[in-house]
Amino acid sequence: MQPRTLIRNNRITVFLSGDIDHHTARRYREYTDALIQEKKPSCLALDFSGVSFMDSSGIGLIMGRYRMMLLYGGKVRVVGVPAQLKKMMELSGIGGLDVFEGREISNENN
Amino acid sequence: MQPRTLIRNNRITVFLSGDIDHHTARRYREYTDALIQEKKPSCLALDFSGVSFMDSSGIGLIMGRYRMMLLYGGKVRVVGVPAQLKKMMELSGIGGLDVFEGREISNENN
Amino acid sequence: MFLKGEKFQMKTTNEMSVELESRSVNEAFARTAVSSFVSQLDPTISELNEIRTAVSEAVTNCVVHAYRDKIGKIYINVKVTEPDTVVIRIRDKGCGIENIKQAMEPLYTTDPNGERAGLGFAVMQSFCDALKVHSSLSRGTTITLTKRLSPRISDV
Amino acid sequence: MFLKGEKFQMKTTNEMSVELESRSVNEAFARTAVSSFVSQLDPTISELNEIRTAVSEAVTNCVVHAYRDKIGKIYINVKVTEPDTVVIRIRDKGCGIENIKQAMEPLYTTDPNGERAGLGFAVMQSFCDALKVHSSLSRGTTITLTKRLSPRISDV
Ligand SMILES: Nc1ncnc2c1ncn2[C@@H]1O[C@H](COP(=O)(O)OP(=O)(O)O)[C@@H](O)[C@H]1O
Ligand SMILES: Nc1ncnc2c1ncn2[C@@H]1O[C@H](COP(=O)(O)OP(=O)(O)O)[C@@H](O)[C@H]1O
Repeated sequence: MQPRTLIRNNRITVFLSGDIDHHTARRYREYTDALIQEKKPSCLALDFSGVSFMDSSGIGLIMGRYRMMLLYGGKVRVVGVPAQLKKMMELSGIGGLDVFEGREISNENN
Repeated sequence: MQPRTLIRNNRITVFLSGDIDHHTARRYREYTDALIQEKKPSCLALDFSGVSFMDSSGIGLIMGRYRMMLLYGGKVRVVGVPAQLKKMMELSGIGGLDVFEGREISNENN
Repeated sequence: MFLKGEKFQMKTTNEMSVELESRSVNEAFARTAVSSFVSQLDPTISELNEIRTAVSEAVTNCVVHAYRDKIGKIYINVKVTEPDTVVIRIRDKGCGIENIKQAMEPLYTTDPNGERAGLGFAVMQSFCDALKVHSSLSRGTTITLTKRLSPRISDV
Repeated sequence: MFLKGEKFQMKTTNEMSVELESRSVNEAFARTAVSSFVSQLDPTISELNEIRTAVSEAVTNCVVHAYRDKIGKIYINVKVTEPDTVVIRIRDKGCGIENIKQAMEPLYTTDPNGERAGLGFAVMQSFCDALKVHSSLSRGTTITLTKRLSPRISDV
């Protein structure tokens, strides 16, 4: 079973779901990297709206794709972050990579 | 927190919910027995529609209340049995006590 | 999920053990722990419910019968083997069972309060494919439950 | 739930231990087992999520770092004390950590594939009230996480 994926123009959106940990991240990584290599999109969007749990492996997943997309001259977008993942996203400092679209991670609940 | 309870004429309905095991059955038993002793109803209905899990402690709960209601000249009714509890109810043989109202336990899915 | 080659890699036996105290609050924990571990074999909801129920019976027997009003240890071991085998061992160091044959008869119970239905063994037997009972007086009891899961449509 | 006197009876420490293999499929099992056991203290959803996350980090470290590509045993012990204290110990017999201070620095990782974020310890620290790391080279590592739950409105 492959994760739901949306390919539009030069943007690929991969919808993550369930628990993201070291075990499940590997599958997303392999799937996403094959897709990047094949399609060479200018933007890879990772949609976290279906994610119920995530540990720092999810951050590693984002950072790894970020580095890979840099190689191809593209960028990464992190969208649909659910409330329960905000603490993890903030702690990680990946906001500094400018991967959040619009007000994905606001400081409202700090 | 007390279980939802409906008292109408001579019939008391206690709504069980969540998991029924040896640990939680004790609380239902003590609550129900106090109620029987206070109200002396002619019928005690146990509604299982909110029960997600039940082991044989649930059967013990029914049989214990059955014996107690016999003492008071009343009867016990078991209602709202969810699909996942049917196997347990059938295996127990409590159908022989005539506690099921109408077609609560049918043989459809045997 | 969506990785080729994964199936081969998974064809191993995975094993875990839990040690818990014979408190009634732990009955729910025991069945959750076992069913969470078994989930990796992708059982159906009703298979998982049967496993949960059988475990609940065996663990409750340790709480109610083996240790009665004392707190003792309950040892659970679960082995899952791809694609479909689950073996669960539940062990106590309690009073033991004098007459196993009699104990296994449906409706037989030594509970003096009339709150046990005497159906624990009957449920384990009917919800699993095999049930083994090993017991020695004042040394303890070991229950071994074996459950074979039905073939599932794999989505790789 | 709805029983008076229950609170007093529950004011004890309850304890459990799990032993599992360092397979990545067990990471989910480990956090479910711990969070299911901790549930008896009636934590909030977000407290439970924090505990689950910290456990996931510590267990993943055993899988990824302590045993690398070998399968070893991971030992988890959880103690809950009414009304609000959770102590979780996660132990491996793997390679050990050479420089604990450095290992605990955010973003520091020895992972050669660049897939680890180097945030495991940072997460454990920020999601728990106390973190203790004990390690000796080629003998193993023990992580102790302590979490105090916020006072809840009891409904008795
Ligand atoms: N682990 C155990 N240790 C000691 N005695 C046990 C154990 N399990 C079962 N028994 C004995 O076997 C009897 C039948 O068990 P079971 O069929 O589970 O019914 P129940 O638990 O309702 O009594 C019990 O009443 C008890 O005397
Ligand atoms: N249980 C362990 N056994 C051996 N080394 C460990 C263990 N846990 C952590 N480490 C070391 O500490 C480093 C930092 O750990 P951590 O903060 O969790 O980040 P990450 O897991 O992303 O590398 C790891 O890269 C590893 O070198």
